[in-house]
Amino acid sequence: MIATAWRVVGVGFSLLVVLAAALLYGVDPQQTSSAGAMIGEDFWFAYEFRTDGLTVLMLAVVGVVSTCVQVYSIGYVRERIASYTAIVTLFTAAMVTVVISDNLFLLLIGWEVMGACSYLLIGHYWERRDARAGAMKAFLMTRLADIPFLFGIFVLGVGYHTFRISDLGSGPMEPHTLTAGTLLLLVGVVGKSAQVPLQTWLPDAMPGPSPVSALIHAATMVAAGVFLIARLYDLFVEAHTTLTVLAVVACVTMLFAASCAMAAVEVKRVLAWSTVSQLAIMFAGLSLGTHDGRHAALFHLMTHAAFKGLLFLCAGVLLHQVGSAAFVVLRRYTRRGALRKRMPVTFVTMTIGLAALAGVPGFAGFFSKDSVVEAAWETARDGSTVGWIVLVSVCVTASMTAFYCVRLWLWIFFRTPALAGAVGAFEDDDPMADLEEPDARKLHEGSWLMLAPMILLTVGAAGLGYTDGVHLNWAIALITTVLAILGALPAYSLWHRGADPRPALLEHEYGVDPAYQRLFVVPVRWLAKLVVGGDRDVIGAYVRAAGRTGVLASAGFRKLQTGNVQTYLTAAVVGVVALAILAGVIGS
Amino acid sequence: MTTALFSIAGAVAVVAAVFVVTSRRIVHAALWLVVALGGVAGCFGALHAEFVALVQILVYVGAIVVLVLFALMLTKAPTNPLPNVTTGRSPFAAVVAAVLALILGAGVVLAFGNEKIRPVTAGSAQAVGTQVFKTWVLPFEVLSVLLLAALIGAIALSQRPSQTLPSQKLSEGSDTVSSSGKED
Amino acid sequence: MSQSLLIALVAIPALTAVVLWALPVVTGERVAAIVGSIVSGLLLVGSVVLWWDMGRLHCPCTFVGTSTFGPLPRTLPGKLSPLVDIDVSWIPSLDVRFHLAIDGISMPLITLTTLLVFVCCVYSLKITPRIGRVRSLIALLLVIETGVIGTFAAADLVLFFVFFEVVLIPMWLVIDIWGDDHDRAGRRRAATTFVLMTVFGSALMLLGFLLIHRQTGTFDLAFLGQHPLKGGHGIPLAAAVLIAVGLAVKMPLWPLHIWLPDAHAKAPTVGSVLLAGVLLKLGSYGMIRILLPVLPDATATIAPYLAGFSVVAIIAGSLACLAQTDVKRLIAYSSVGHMGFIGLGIATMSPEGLNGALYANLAHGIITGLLFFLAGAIKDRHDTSDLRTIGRALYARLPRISGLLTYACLASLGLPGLAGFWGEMLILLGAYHPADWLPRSTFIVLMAIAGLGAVLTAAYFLRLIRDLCQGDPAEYPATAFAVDLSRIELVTFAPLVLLTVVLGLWPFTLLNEWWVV
Amino acid sequence: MPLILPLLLAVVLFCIGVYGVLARRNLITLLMSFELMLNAVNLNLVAFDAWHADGLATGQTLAVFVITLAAAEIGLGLAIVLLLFRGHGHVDADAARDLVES
Repeated sequence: MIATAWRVVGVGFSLLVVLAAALLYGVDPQQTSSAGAMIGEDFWFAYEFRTDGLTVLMLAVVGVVSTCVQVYSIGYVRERIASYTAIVTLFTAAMVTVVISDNLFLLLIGWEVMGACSYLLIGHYWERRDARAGAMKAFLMTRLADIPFLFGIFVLGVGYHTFRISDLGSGPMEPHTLTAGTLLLLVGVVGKSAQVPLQTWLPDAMPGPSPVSALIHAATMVAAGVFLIARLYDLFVEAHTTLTVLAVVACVTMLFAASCAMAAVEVKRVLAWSTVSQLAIMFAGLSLGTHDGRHAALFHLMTHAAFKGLLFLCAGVLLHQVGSAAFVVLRRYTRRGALRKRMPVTFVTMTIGLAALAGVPGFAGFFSKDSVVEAAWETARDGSTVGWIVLVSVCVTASMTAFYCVRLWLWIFFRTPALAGAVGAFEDDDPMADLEEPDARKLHEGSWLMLAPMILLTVGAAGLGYTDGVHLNWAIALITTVLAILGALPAYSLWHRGADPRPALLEHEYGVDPAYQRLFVVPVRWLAKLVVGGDRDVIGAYVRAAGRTGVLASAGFRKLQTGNVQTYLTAAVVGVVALAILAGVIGS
Repeated sequence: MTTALFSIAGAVAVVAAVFVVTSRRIVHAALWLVVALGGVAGCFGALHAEFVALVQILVYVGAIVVLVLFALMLTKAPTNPLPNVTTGRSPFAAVVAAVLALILGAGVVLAFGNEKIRPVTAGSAQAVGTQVFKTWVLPFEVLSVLLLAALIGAIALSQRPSQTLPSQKLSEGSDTVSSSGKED
Repeated sequence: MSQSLLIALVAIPALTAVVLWALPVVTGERVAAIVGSIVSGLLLVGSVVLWWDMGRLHCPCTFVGTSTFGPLPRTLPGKLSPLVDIDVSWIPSLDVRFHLAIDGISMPLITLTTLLVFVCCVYSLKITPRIGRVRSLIALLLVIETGVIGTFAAADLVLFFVFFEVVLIPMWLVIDIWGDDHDRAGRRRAATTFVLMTVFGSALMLLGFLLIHRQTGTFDLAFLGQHPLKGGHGIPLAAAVLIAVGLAVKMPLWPLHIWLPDAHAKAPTVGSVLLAGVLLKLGSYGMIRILLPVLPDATATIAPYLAGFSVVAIIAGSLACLAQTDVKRLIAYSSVGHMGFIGLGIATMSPEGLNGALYANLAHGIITGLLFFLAGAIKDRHDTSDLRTIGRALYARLPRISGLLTYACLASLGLPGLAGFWGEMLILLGAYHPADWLPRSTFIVLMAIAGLGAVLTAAYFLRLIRDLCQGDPAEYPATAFAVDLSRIELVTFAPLVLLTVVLGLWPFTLLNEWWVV
Repeated sequence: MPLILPLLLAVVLFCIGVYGVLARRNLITLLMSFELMLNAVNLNLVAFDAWHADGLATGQTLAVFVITLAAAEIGLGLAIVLLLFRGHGHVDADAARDLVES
């Protein structure tokens, strides 16, 4: 009963968000503020809200995706439904707070409550070890990034004597403080959107339920970083060094994530790395510093939210039916395209999603990625090296994206080749494989509750490209399509030969995670034992020693009591004499 | 004339006192005490405090020293010269006494260096008598009560012959019962 | 009216304690908890009325933007601006006055005290330590309440010291008699270390007070507030150092915190809640009320060192928590970390830092009170507080309690939107922007390290949740008497949970409270 | 007659008494030296009385009181000494160690 109540509240709230987005659509930007408190004599703390075009866009994205996810979850989640739905609703509320807040601290509240909700939701299946570990890593990494984020707020806030976002940038500000502030904010954004230095938590967050991955790790939370930079864009534009840093980080992440996605052995992990890569593309767009770069990034954010959310929901259906999203398990069902035949709707929706992701012309991904490439090309043409770097890396990423999309598509719906090096890999015609051929009959389409949101998102993935007015630069469109084909062909040929050459480096994702484990986690644990030991032995020893000296001293004084009356008398007389002398000395 | 008399008596008293404190034989020490107290009585006489001198001889020499002698007899004090009559600490005690003497002497000399005692007419017991029963009557009464209490205490203490220490009472419970029985 | 209310707040708990002790044992046992709850409930209402009434006198009207006070120099809050004042000569010869006065700083803390004691009494209605003897337990709690409220209201140094000491003996008895009933020797050692170290500290503090008296000739805080002891070196510095060390023992700063984990591990639930929730605040309140206004220049000299030790406390406290296996010891060490934050806040001597310290004081009191209640609940159900023996997958066995534990852990690690965040954030802002006469670069470095400490705090709380609440339920079957949240526990925890949310979402009424200072 | 003479005499007597009390092993000689000290005090009292010579003879009265006090004191002292002797068989101050902390 409580579960249904929470479900109603969840869906209702997300619909409310969509409604708010719709209502605010044409309205001109305005700010409202609640009561507040004055701290010290120049800081005014209050909850301030602001609505403008950017807010409407984000509200729409958040609203739509969260509605789809809430409806989808009704069919998907089976245990602890009430707490699950409550936390997803809280998450949506937090994201809305981030989107509409005009005060840096209110934004920080939404920012970190999102982190906490993602922790709780990733740890939803806390029976499983990887879910527990993934949840903790996600929260700790985002929390680690949020501390510099807080310091960035301090630097900017104290610099401009206000924490109101709309007033930031108004007062005079030394460039190096601005750069320091924006760089610190950048660290927070890199942590939250899983860019290169702090990217290991997103792939490990996949054990969480798929709707959660769709909502949090595809559409909203990770995109909050893009939203923040877009919101404070005029600040970031002034800080050139920060933009160049952003560009470098984005390009490195793009290529790193795309390469890892090419070698991943699990559907959701591929999608996770793909999300990191697509986010990097958005950041690359932002890092160009031009307004149409910002516009392209936001456009890509919107389309990415749609098709990536869709892909995660489809992966959810696969997970639901097959029990695991790893190719090793899927392999047994893909013998004769069983997945394609048994689950046609999922097949169609996933194909459109992958097409949008790969940038097949006509779909949303194609248009948004092109707008980024176009923006990059314009800045590159004006001679900025950043533009060139971004342009080249986006193009390379486009082809890599096409590679892993086609690979994913073929492996799931047509035939998964023998996975070299994967656990229990067996050849195609291995007799053993057929024996325990699971009867594919038990596979069946997800319930309509799960399919309806997927279809809605498919419409989005297909049609969103046209909402931003089709002004296509034919040359760039041609180049990106050619790149996509260049990426897709090797995937097809490899699949056709049944080979799966995965370099160990890519499979272990460049060994970044074990390195972090060795570099940070082990020393901290050792330090912890040192501190506890120190407390017990070093400081504790002093305290115990104080006690023992007391006892020893008393034992020593006891020896003075010899029991002989005359000794006492002598001592008394000596005392009197000494006092007399003292009195005499002091007296004179 | 009185100064000469006084210094003779004083010298006698001091010499006797030294012997009291250092003599090897305890009984001799008691006898030297008699001489010392006699010397002091002489000094009182020199200061015309005849009544006090007489009381001194009467009570001190007569009663107290006799009591001491009785005590010596009861505690079977050896009459032969004892080898170590003073404790290990005696040199230290001597030093302490000497320093005390120096300080007191210095104090007294500084305070009353050149005071003179005017020759006094023959003192009389009458003045002491009036004082005891006029201004000092309360301390006198209290003193009498104290004397009474002290003596009762002394009797009570020495009343129970087998008053053994509590520690020993436990070990030989039976025999105390028998001994006190025998006592009555 | 407010005078009489203040006197009532200080006197009634002690009187009730005496009445309870006077009752014959048989009736006393039954009626003690009820009487305790009623009296502490009345006191809670009384303190809220007093606060509201005090609030009415100088309405903290929230004004927007421009501050009508004009450009204030970065003054030192903590100066006593008494709103309710009782001043009676007590020991004329020592010129010690029975001077009770409360203002914006002490009133919230008094309300926190009455709330926590009321919650403890209600908790003891049903749940009491196995040893029983509820009558004396409730009486001791009420005596502690008198001591604490007296300390918060004292406006005379000696009176502050007296009430400061009154609190010790009852807490010692509570730990010694009602403590962890498995380990008698450990209980005694913990209680004795607690008392001895605190008494050592307060002896130094008294020495500092005497030095102040020698210099100024008066113990009165109101007067000392107006005419502070100038001079950053010499006697004022000696006094400041002595008082700081004395208070640092009570509010455990790093090297002097040894007594806290043992005291908490061995104390009963009710004792831990009060020890952590209220007694630690005496130290920080003392620093704000005595060190800052009375010895401003001397405090400026020792502020960087105080900040240094506080940051070490944050890091050492958090690291120690990572290696703990006992739930209550872990929460005790987390208190060391949080009090480190509050120490840093005070050391910045900036309005933000001090507002942050005061706010963190209250937030820590509520959240750690809730944490200790939960730890106590878990310990009572498993008869041990050792993580390994309690086992994992508590979500499966005790869903509500572990849910609340997760909530409390998130609140305690300073999740924004809950009470813990505002205090720490304002303290870090204060550290970024310390008073003008403090070395700014050192404070920024300390702020960075404190930020790292906040991450470590998050690390050990999540480790606690992972090792206690999560886990495969198949391996850890529910123990026999693992009944989930009982009604009394729900009633006791509810106010704390609600307050954490309210203070987290709406800090402005409270922050306005200290603006007037 | 110079007042200092009796006073000095009293001081000497007193210190000899102190030596006797601190050094002598036998308890009875200890009491005897204690008597010496009391006599020194008496001498002082009488000397000052003579020096004042105000006819009130206060010093002499007090001297008499001291003498009676000495009597009472020696009575008790000897009773205790006898008790010690009965209990332990000796009257040696050094050997009586019952007060020692075990």
